[in-house]
Amino acid sequence: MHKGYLGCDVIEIVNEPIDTAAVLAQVATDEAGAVLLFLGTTRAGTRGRRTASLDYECYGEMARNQLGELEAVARKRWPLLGCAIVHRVGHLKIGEVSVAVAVSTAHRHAAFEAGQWLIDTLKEVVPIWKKENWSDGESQWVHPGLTTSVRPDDNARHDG
Amino acid sequence: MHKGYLGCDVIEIVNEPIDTAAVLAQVATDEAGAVLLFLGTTRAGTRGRRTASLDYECYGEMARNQLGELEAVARKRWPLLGCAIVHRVGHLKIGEVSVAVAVSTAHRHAAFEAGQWLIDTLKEVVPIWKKENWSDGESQWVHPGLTTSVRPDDNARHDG
Amino acid sequence: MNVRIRLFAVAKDLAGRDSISLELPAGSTIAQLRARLAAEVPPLAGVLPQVLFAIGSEYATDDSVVSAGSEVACIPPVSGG
Amino acid sequence: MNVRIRLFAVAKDLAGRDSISLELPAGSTIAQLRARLAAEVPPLAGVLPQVLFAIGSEYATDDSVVSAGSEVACIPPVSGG
Repeated sequence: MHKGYLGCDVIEIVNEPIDTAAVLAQVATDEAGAVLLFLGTTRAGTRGRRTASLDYECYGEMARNQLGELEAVARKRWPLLGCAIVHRVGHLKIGEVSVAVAVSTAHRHAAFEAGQWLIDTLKEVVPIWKKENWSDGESQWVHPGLTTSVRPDDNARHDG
Repeated sequence: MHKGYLGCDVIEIVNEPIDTAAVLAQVATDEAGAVLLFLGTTRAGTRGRRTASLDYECYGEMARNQLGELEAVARKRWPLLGCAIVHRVGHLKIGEVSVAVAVSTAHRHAAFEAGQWLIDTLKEVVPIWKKENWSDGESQWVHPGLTTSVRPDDNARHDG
Repeated sequence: MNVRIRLFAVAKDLAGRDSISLELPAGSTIAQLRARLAAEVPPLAGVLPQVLFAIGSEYATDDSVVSAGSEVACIPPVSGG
Repeated sequence: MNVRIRLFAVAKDLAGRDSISLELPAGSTIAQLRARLAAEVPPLAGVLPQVLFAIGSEYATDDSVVSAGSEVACIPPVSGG
């Protein structure tokens, strides 16, 4: 698959399942020696409680702006060739991909650093929220650090 | 895709193109909140010189043993759910995947740490060698640190 | 001036709607908007001290001034990823 | 005893073959094997000080003792990944 350096940024917020092969293809270039793909996936259990499904909601315009700023900052800090971030919103079953972050670089250490920084920062600043639909029938928005909600214990920061 | 925790290790050395979707599927589990995939890819240029293709050779039995030991150590150091390492050998064109390392974990930091450690250590200890076929027609084994070969300058450590 | 504030996640659920319009004096800051919102929508009072606000899709601070026609959004702690 | 040594990558190219059999005294170490190999295959002499050896698919040290029937391999600096 001979392909020149495109250097395009891909930012998407989608309602359908994320096509991880397409995300990988978007960052592929002949100049890359390393490709890093991180997938956040919806897991069945969080601190002992069982999750049946999740719903993700976003503030679309701002989320896209923020993701664009993250990519711009990452490109200044690391020599990225390709960079793609796709976040899914809507109703997700367990085991599905909620977010995909992919970067390609000439050398691998920059790929690991940039990939980790992108997902860490995304989780801190991008206006997207998830609601856990517990298997006992209850549903609850996840707001890390928010202590005045109905069940403060469930809002300790947790990460995927 | 409901799927229980398998925790199986996948170690493969293959002659054919690596199926990255299959590698991702091998580490998928409902208990994972994070999946990390690293791909080493054959890049067109190394410090200014153009590469036309690469050939990878391995000491098969030992390479498989070493990869198995890496996985065992990684499982002791990090709470891995799934772990898969697939290395390709033989003739590779530019832009192809030479190695895939995938791990799945409940939380993402362990996935990044384990993934980086696995590829870093693989590159240091697993008996696999690549030969660069330069676009000018010359071919040369890559042996980082080997100073007495014909062209010592080309054997400075380089990573992908 | 009339300002529309978008509500998301727990704020939307607590308020029972996805946006609210407030009549604010010209030159109002986010701090003043936050106080007004708590008074107008009591169910939000408990979370408002811990949410951020955005103006025109960018994070704002308590000192940021709201202009007529700005899109303001209430941003509870995020949990994407 | 007869010991077969597998050669890879630059070592294979320099020696012009992918393995070599040496007759060594029982109890020989990797250090002794390395010296004999340099003497038997002069083109390898330049790289041998910088290669590792494996016995039975595990990395060995200069002190490791080679047994009859062991599979020994010459491992130049690796470059997989």
